Amino acid sequence: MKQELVPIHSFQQLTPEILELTFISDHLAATAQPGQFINIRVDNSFPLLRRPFSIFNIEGNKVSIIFNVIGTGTKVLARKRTGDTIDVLGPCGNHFLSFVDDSFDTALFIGGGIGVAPFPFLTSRYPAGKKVLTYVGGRQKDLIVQKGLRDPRIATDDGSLGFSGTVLDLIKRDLAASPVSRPRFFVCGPTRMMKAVAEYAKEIGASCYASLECDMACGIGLCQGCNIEMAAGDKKYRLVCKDGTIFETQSVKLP
Amino acid sequence: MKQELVPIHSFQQLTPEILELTFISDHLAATAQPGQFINIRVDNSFPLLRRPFSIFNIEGNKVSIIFNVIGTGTKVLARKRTGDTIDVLGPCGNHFLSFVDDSFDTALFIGGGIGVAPFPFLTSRYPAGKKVLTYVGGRQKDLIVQKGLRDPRIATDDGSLGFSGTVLDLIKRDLAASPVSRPRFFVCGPTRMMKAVAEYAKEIGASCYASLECDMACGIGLCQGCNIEMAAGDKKYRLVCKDGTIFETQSVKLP
Amino acid sequence: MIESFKLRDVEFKNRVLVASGTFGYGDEVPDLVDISRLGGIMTKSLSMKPRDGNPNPRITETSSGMLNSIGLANIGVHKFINEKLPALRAFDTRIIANIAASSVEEYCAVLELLDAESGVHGFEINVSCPNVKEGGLSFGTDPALVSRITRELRRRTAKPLIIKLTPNVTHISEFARACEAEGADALSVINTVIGMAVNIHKRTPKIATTTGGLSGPAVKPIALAKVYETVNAVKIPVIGIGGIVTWEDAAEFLIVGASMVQIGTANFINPSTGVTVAEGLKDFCAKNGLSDVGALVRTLQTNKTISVVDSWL
Amino acid sequence: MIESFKLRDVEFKNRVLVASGTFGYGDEVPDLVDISRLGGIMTKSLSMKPRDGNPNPRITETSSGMLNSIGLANIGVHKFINEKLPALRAFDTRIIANIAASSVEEYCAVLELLDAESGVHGFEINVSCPNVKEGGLSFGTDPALVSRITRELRRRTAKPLIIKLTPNVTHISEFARACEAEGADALSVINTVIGMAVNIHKRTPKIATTTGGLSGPAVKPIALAKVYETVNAVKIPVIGIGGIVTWEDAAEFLIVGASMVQIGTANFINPSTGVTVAEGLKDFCAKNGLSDVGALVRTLQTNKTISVVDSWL
Ligand SMILES: Cc1cc2nc3c(=O)[nH]c(=O)nc-3n(C[C@H](O)[C@H](O)[C@H](O)COP(=O)(O)OP(=O)(O)OC[C@H]3O[C@@H](n4cnc5c(N)ncnc54)[C@H](O)[C@@H]3O)c2cc1C
Ligand SMILES: Cc1cc2nc3c(=O)[nH]c(=O)nc-3n(C[C@H](O)[C@H](O)[C@H](O)COP(=O)(O)OP(=O)(O)OC[C@H]3O[C@@H](n4cnc5c(N)ncnc54)[C@H](O)[C@@H]3O)c2cc1C
Ligand SMILES: Cc1cc2nc3c(=O)[nH]c(=O)nc-3n(C[C@H](O)[C@H](O)[C@H](O)COP(=O)(O)O)c2cc1C
Ligand SMILES: Cc1cc2nc3c(=O)[nH]c(=O)nc-3n(C[C@H](O)[C@H](O)[C@H](O)COP(=O)(O)O)c2cc1C
Ligand code: FES
Ligand code: FES
Repeated sequence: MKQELVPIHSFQQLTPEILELTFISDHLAATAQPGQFINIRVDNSFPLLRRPFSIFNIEGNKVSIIFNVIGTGTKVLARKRTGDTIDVLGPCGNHFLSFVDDSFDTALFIGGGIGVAPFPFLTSRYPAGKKVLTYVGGRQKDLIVQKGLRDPRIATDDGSLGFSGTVLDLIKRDLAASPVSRPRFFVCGPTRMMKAVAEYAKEIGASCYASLECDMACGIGLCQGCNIEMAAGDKKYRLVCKDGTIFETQSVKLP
Repeated sequence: MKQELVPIHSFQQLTPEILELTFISDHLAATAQPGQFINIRVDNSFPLLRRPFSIFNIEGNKVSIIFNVIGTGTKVLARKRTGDTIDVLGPCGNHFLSFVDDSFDTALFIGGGIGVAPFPFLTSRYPAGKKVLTYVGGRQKDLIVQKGLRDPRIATDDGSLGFSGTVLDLIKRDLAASPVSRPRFFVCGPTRMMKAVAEYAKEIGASCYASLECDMACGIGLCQGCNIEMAAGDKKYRLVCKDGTIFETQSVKLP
Repeated sequence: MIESFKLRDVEFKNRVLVASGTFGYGDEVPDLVDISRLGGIMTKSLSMKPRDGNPNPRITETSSGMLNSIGLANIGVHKFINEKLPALRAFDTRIIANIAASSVEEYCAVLELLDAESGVHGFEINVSCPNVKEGGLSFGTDPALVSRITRELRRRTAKPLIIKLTPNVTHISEFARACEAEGADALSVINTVIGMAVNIHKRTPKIATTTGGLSGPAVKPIALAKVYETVNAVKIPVIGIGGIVTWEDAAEFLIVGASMVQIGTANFINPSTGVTVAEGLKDFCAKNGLSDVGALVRTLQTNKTISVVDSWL
Repeated sequence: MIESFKLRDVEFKNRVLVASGTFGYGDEVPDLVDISRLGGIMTKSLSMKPRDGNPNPRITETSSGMLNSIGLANIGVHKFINEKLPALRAFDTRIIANIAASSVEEYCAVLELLDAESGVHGFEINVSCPNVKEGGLSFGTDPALVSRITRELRRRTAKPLIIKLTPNVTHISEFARACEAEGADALSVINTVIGMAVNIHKRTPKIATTTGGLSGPAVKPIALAKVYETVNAVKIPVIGIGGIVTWEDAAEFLIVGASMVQIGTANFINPSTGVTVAEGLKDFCAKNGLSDVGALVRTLQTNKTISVVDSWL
């Protein structure tokens, strides 16, 4: 883990709502794993705290994130220019590949809205031999990112792109039509969606790993601010930033 | 006086240190007078307070200010782009022309550093018949703005441009060499320089009007935060933003 | 949409007022603000005699806030009545006279003068003033004195009497209860928080009086906590103040339990903040199916399962 | 350039420490921070038994600040001694154990356990904890209790004993004097300021415990004023805390009179803030011809002609 000032390489508008920001970091390129995040100080004094972003992809020494402008931090970030530097701390958190083993056959990557962010990087590093189905859901088509994904199946609430309905409805339909052997779900998105997917996984006896989000002050285990309640075990809480962000969904009480 | 969102027309680098920002405002073009200032909210939330800037010039409906990046507010301002809007409140304060009358013959416009800001606008609106001598001083040549001034005589502390020494030394030399009849000094710049000019004016029996600067919370008389102590009279304090910014220097206690 | 709120028989057309000391006497900004769209104006604090106020510098900016030590510069109650009030009477809003004084007697005398005037719709009492007889300690930090001031003023007016509390005390609820017991109609919470800033190059305080009053968004969390403590201590209405810039900020105060709010520092940035906040609250209520802005008041849902003892910071 | 400062016989290599609860136990960040360049580390508050801490959400950002209610989550003093201290002993800096407790007895017991350990160079006592026997009111708001805690702990240790005061009181000087009288070696000023924030869409507090502790640049002016009040009340050294992000911020505290400073919230943004602040102070002193950073301490020039009575806010 390192804190560095990195130069912005480029911006790309992936959808009318979603922007990809690419910067140069040898350190992250060499060390980061899919599912990890970086913590960005978007500006010197305002807003105060860093903002966490999933690593969207890494190609060579080019590292990218995606975001939509929803508040102060993302607004400042969107106003940066190529050549500006940003203050990046990372890589932070655990990663998806540590949950990839022989106990399952088919991975389902499920991204909801901006929660699709970690999957392109995961796709590029995923063991070649293992089967993957990729699902992306969102309220409408401007929130659907497909870049870097392999054959994504798409669902939108308003039907403006792909299947009309929730991404879970789409998954259920697909799995009913063509069952997969020993699936494991990897999900990132709004809490409600992750909860629904986790429940469904439990129903069908599949394991499910979710990348959780919460407000973070430090992102590196210093503040104890990002606790998540455990479903069982000796520890009542764990830290999303350090023990996660990825948790087996039955081990935690999703908020 | 009005609060408006105005579009930025252009930026121009006047010196390596000093930037001119031009925006469009019919309101200011129609109402502002030389020596007045505008109060700019450089961004939605940070810094908190508006920042006051002298009106540098007005051509048609194009209004401009000049500034150097010295802190948070000017840093944000310098990062704006053509087409962005800024939140401007003005025109504020009194103006130079109200102190132009028959009681003097020759005006000396004296600008120190960025304090040269009000003089181009004053130059463009100054009664054609009256004589003017323009002086500009600064630490070094990158802080000297000449745009919009008529035959400025220049002094730099380090001699990198024009006369080597303070602007007051230059004025003294010039006036000794070729005395002017019934001068009046109009000065804007660092307090120390304004004090020195005021003292000299007093010595030679000339009147002196200085545009003062101080921290302002509102710029329009609401906060009472910008008081200046009077030298005499029934009122102990007056407000720089409303009763000034221009004061006859013997009427106030310069800080 | 019902926006109004009543204190005694005085109806405020909406729940957004402008705070004392941040809007002059109300006559400074008419061309920038449509004053008839404000719930009311709290005047600059008035004392018996005019006050010059403190030396400069009086203000300095801090992170998301500002410090001030204006020193209650004001024209005095007589000049206010003679020169300002006639114009204010013409405004279609409520004028609440804010009173500052250096003795209980002065509070009473100023209030009596103003109570006789039409166009003064009520009083807000600034108790964050030095008690000259007691060596300059603030009235507002002594519950017995705040009690006494409230009692004496209550006897002298039938108009709404609002006590403005200082946050610079251990338990603001103690002061709130004292005011309620003596018949105050409402409480304004909060005045500024004591703060300080230093110019490290000159090694001097950034404001002439060394310490000053902190206001602006920086203090909003503090103000909300003080309002929360106050509304849980008394039944009389509380007027929330501190760092309000947007209607969302104002909604926080209403949800916590404030019946009205005041805009202070934000007036320096946008003098029409009060108007946009009132509009914003109205729209928010409309979107949420509420027919009265008052329906927001004290709707905070707290986690009752967390006891005080558990809630170590 | 002399950077060091001594409390009792314990020398801190410079005047910049990291604040309790913002740097873990000191073992979390070694690859990001050169700990040997810090004056010292105040550990996360330790209690006798491990504490899970409060439910989530525990933190929220505010304007130039943050609210937290971690609930003093900690591994307990035994685990600290067994699992953390061995690693900490290897660090080339001072380790000050911060203690939190829910009874005077617990404070004493935790201190006694730690006092016996090498590698614990001193104590900082967090009195902003609920007194369970007295219904959960904070120890830190009762001068008699703060006195008693100091007295009892002083009897039990010869190591530096620092009492960390809460700003949520009317007169912090009263508490400072009580600690000095009972033999405290220094005072840490300030802990967090009580604050609150509301999610207006859910109408819930933004942190689970409703109110929490405000920290960060927003509170710096408040902290400076509290340090100013404290240094004018006692002769023992004061450690300034609150909103320090840059060396300039730290210089403000030293100039006002703090002998050392602590970095809290800023560690979350840049874990190496302490190192850069210490460097910055050193350079600033060098540029100003000072050969000891301590030469900055209490060099504030105030305007003596402004009396308290004149300085109405
Ligand atoms: C581990 C982790 C990874 C993340 N990865 C990404 C990513 O790849 N791309 C991305 O765009 N964001 C990501 N986020 C969220 C991101 O960090 C920011 O919180 C978010 O973009 C808002 O920042 P802001 O300053 O613009 O908004 P703020 O000003 O902080 O918030 C503005 C408003 O938006 C709402 N809001 C804030 N955060 C969220 C949120 N996370 N979800 C929904 N509403 C919110 C709040 O209600 C708030 O009122 C991630 C968060 C975590 C914890
Ligand atoms: C009536 C009036 C007219 C003005 N006209 C102009 C103008 O035409 N062009 C222009 O550039 N500025 C002008 N100023 C000053 C301007 O408003 C800003 O205060 C200044 O540019 C700093 O803003 P900032 O946010 O960048 O710096 P801040 O972040 O506020 O300050 C950064 C640091 O700079 C120093 N500083 C702040 N303000 C000043 C100052 N005025 N002089 C010297 N040092 C300072 C402070 O010590 C501070 O530590 C005017 C001020 C007034 C009152
Ligand atoms: C410059 C200034 C002057 C003030 N003057 C007064 C005053 O005269 N009387 C008073 O009761 N409060 C006064 N206040 C306090 C405000 O009314 C308000 O309580 C405080 O600023 C907090 O609100 P805010 O954060 O919205 O500004 C003043 C505040 C400021 C910033
Ligand atoms: C997340 C967080 C946790 C904290 N935990 C403790 C603690 O355990 N014990 C303590 O004495 N102070 C604790 N504090 C208070 C800090 O040590 C410090 O006094 C306060 O945050 C003010 O400094 P700052 O503005 O630099 O953060 C905590 C502060 C924060 C923000
Ligand atoms: S965000 Fe600070 S510990 Fe996780
Ligand atoms: S700046 Fe507010 S009155 Fe002058």
